[in-house]
Amino acid sequence: MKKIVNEPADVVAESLRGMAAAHPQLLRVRTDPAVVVRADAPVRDRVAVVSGGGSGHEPLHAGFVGKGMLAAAVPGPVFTSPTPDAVQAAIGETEAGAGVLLVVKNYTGDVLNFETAAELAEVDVRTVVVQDDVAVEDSTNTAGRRGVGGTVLLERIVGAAAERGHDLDRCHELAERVGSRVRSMGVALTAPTVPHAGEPSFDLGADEMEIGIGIHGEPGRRRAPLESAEGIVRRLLDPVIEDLPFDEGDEVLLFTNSMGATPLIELYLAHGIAERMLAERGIRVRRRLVGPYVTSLEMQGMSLTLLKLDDELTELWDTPVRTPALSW
Amino acid sequence: MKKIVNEPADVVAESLRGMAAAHPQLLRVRTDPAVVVRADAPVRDRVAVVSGGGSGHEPLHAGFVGKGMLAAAVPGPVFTSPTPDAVQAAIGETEAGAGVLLVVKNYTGDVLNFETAAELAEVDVRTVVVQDDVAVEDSTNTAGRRGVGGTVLLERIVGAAAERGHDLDRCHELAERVGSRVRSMGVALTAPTVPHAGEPSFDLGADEMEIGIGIHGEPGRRRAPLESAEGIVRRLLDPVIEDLPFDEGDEVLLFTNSMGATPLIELYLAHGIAERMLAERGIRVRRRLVGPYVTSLEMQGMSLTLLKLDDELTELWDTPVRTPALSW
Amino acid sequence: MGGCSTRDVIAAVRAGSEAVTEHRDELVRLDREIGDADHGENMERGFRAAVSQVESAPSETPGAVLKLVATTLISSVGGASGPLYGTAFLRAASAVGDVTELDGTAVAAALQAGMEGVTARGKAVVGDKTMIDALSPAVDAAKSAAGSGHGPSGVLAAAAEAAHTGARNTEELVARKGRASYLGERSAGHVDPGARSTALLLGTFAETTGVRR
Amino acid sequence: MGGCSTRDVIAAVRAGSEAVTEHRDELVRLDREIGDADHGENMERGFRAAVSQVESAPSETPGAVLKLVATTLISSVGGASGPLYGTAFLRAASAVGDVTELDGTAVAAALQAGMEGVTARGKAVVGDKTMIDALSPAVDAAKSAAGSGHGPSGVLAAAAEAAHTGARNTEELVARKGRASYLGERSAGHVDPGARSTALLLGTFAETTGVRR
Ligand SMILES: Nc1ncnc2c1ncn2[C@@H]1O[C@H](COP(=O)(O)OP(=O)(O)O)[C@@H](O)[C@H]1O
Ligand SMILES: Nc1ncnc2c1ncn2[C@@H]1O[C@H](COP(=O)(O)OP(=O)(O)O)[C@@H](O)[C@H]1O
Ligand SMILES: [Mg+2]
Ligand SMILES: [Mg+2]
Ligand SMILES: [Mg+2]
Ligand SMILES: [Mg+2]
Repeated sequence: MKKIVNEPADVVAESLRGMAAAHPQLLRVRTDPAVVVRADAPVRDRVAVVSGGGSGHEPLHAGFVGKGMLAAAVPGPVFTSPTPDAVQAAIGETEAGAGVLLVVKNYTGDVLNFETAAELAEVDVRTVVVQDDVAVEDSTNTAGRRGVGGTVLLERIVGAAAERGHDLDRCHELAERVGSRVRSMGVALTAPTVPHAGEPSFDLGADEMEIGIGIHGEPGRRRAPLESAEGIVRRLLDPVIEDLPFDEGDEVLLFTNSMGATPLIELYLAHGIAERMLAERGIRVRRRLVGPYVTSLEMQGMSLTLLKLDDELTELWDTPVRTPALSW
Repeated sequence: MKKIVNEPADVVAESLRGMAAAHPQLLRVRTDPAVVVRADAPVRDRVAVVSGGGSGHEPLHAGFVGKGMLAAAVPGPVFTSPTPDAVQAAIGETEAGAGVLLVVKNYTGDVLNFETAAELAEVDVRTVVVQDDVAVEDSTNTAGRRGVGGTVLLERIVGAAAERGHDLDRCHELAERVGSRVRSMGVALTAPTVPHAGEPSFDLGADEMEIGIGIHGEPGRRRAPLESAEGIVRRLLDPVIEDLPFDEGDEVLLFTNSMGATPLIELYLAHGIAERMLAERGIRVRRRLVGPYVTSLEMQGMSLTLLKLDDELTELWDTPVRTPALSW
Repeated sequence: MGGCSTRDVIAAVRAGSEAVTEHRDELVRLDREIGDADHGENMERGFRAAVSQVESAPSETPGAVLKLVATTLISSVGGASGPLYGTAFLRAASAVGDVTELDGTAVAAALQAGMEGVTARGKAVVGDKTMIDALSPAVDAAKSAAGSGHGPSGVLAAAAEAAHTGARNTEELVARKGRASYLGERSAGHVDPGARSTALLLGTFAETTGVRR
Repeated sequence: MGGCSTRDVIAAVRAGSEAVTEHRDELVRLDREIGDADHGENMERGFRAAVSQVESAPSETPGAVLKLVATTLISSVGGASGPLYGTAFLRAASAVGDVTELDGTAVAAALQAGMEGVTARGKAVVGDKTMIDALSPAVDAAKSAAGSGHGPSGVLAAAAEAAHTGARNTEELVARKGRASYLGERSAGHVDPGARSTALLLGTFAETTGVRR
């Protein structure tokens, strides 16, 4: 296992210590349970947008804590959702009279643990469950669609609304709106290695790729021969477009995401292809995000996410944000 | 070869196309020769800070084009320095009456090609050669120390000075000052694969690491058994500290850099260790940068860079910057 | 054939912890095949924490031990299995009340309550390829053993045997709940890690209780 | 034994391009071992561009061809080898002036000027494990062949043979210039890619000129 770590069991705690050291102006870190909180939390009369989930997807979520985005993030062990008391601690650190919006990616573990925390909370808590992964085709005979890349877009936009002072109802409505208009799909070229497991989560041949992967090193929906960038982008983009569907004339945000080890040179290349394919269909890309934002440790691969914009979403997207990973 | 590419020969051009599409507000891209230029270039009466080098180190340099940093970047083929006419084109696009400062990493190819461009230029051009890599121990019997992580810090600080309106003399003096106070060292856990070569640049056993690597998939100074994060950080930090040397009481910027595929969770972990080791020596970390900023395609590994700050450098570091990869 | 005391329950928890530690890699491997490779790690972390809680704060009744295990699992496991096992132990604790010794019927009732807790939280039914596929036959077997007059050790032995068969039979199933469900048809051909850990725990509980008799 | 015409020089450039394309992978492999795995790619790109320039804009003299090759290499190769080979061809072009045919002495003088150009830019000396280790013995051999009255083909054949030996002998050297120097002692045991490409080009030039005679 090729990793820069000490004891596998300490990876998350040690990493959070480094994060706290790196960003003293932006955030503080509580340990036991582990919670990453905005430096200036609680922010009076502002809805606290709180998210979390297993670690290993960095910068998601802790890298999005700060002005204009998350009030707190709750990092669980690698690929394992955090426990309810950690979520409760995050609520306690950030609630400031306007309630809490929990952003939960749709995995059984995340849903159950956040649900328990919400039940136990004594403040006004609302939950949005992100489920943007179109790779999960049959969502009635499964745990439902996973929450993947769309999570970042939702956190940014709802975080902007909270920063602006919108109330919990309005933030929740916006979150549901973003959730209903965002779709994603991902591909892996290599498997990640979970530190405590010590070996790759699945085996891929030298000329194979895994299509429709999640972000936890789960194997994907199917395996296929590795293709050119053109082929790969088309395999991700077509199902995303057709699912909502996104139509000619729609204005969208295009998010081209690296799963970790796919370098920027390849990611921009893929992004350029996606822009061209969308233009060919008359879908108008108005905003874009390109980079490693929702990752799966050192997995090579990428995902594409489309969000159908409206004026309010676009305007909120553009408002200032100041976090370790997103800043403008 | 596991990459998201079409024809290997087209990687750089296609990637730049995607980059142009991704950041229309920040930059524009010229092709043939390839040059990435600030959207608002030329900026009248401002020194144009121009850098470049082989591609494959993204976001270096094109990701640092924008307000408060580079006026232009000149991306060569993968791991191959650009030609003089490309550098000349960048000078032509950005020179605006106050001269041009070329930031060149110390590799024979970069030095020779930028040198030729500078000789042919008809405007006031000054050059700084970055050579911060302490892994090159014997710089008289080699091509001299390589330019690595320190390049980003120099580009930021000198870019800030140029943005502020400092003249070419002052910008050049600042560049030399940063160059004289910055030191770096890197390690690789895996080798990168150059698209046109199709196989890894060197072979590393499952339990080996390569210490003192550059950023081009060159093998390092020596091979050693893989160690814990503690051990790795110490092997990078000690020679960096002892080289300048950095002393008790010094104020520094600590830059913990991923070589590409080392994920943030590991990088922050390593950063935390470096902060602790510096504190133990009484060296005061005043600013930090953590992330994949000077990479080597999909290489796993990291580098540590220390810059000895003074008030002016710190203040310039903090001024606003707005580029694809660095923004505050 | 006596009842199951507080000490017995504590011993069972300790033995359960040792068992999941011993089978940690097996559970990780099962979870790597159709999940995210953490089930062994999760269970080990949870049961270690449970043992240390149970040993540091003396509980007076079997129910109190089960409740402490429940809250510790909930606050230390995470993932899907944390809330599910946690809820199972919580409901089992409620079911046994504050008696100081459990007889066979009480053990069967505790198992049944536990299973209902898992179902309430996770909404899985038999055949969805989850821990329910081990737990449900275990409850049936436990109830019939208790009905024929078996004590705790006999009830747990029957439950464990049924759970083992149930777990083994998950191999052919296509998952419809949890992370394995994303694999669709590809989830068939692998034993469900949660069903396996359920069988493992019940087997260990049966053994410990059997030895203590 | 005639002189070397403009047509001959063009043919040599074309053959050189074919040779580097054919040996592209070998040069990449050599450069992967002690450099950054691009020398074959760089040379192929440069010489293809040179051929297309030379074929599209008719040059009148050998010197004009060499100059066009020089500027094309400079503006299309990049890396260390681009400016170095570019300067070599530029100096060679100056050395031959505007004669329409090169004799053996002119060829030797061109090689010598080329080498001086590489030295002026790259500051390498013999033994530094660079293209100089092929070029320097080649120049010596060329001068002595020209001195004994050989024409272009004989001069180039002598130069090529010496360059091959020189390139082969770089294997044992520790690099002190270029990217390979970072490897220190580890650079020994590998042939320098630039020395190899120099020998390859000279060998090809000698062959083409020999055939045309
Ligand atoms: N909805 C559910 N109902 C019952 N059991 C479930 C459900 N979802 C998952 N499980 C069980 O949880 C196990 C996985 O646990 P674990 O790996 O610890 O958590 P996670 O899936 O979050 O990584 C599965 O093997 C399955 O037995
Ligand atoms: N200073 C120098 N003087 C002469 N030749 C040099 C010098 N530096 C490098 N070279 C030659 O250049 C070759 C490498 O060329 P290439 O791989 O194309 O460029 P780069 O090293 O920039 O990747 C080396 O093998 C060596 O022969
Ligand atoms: Mg998990
Ligand atoms: Mg090169
Ligand atoms: Mg799991
Ligand atoms: Mg090279």
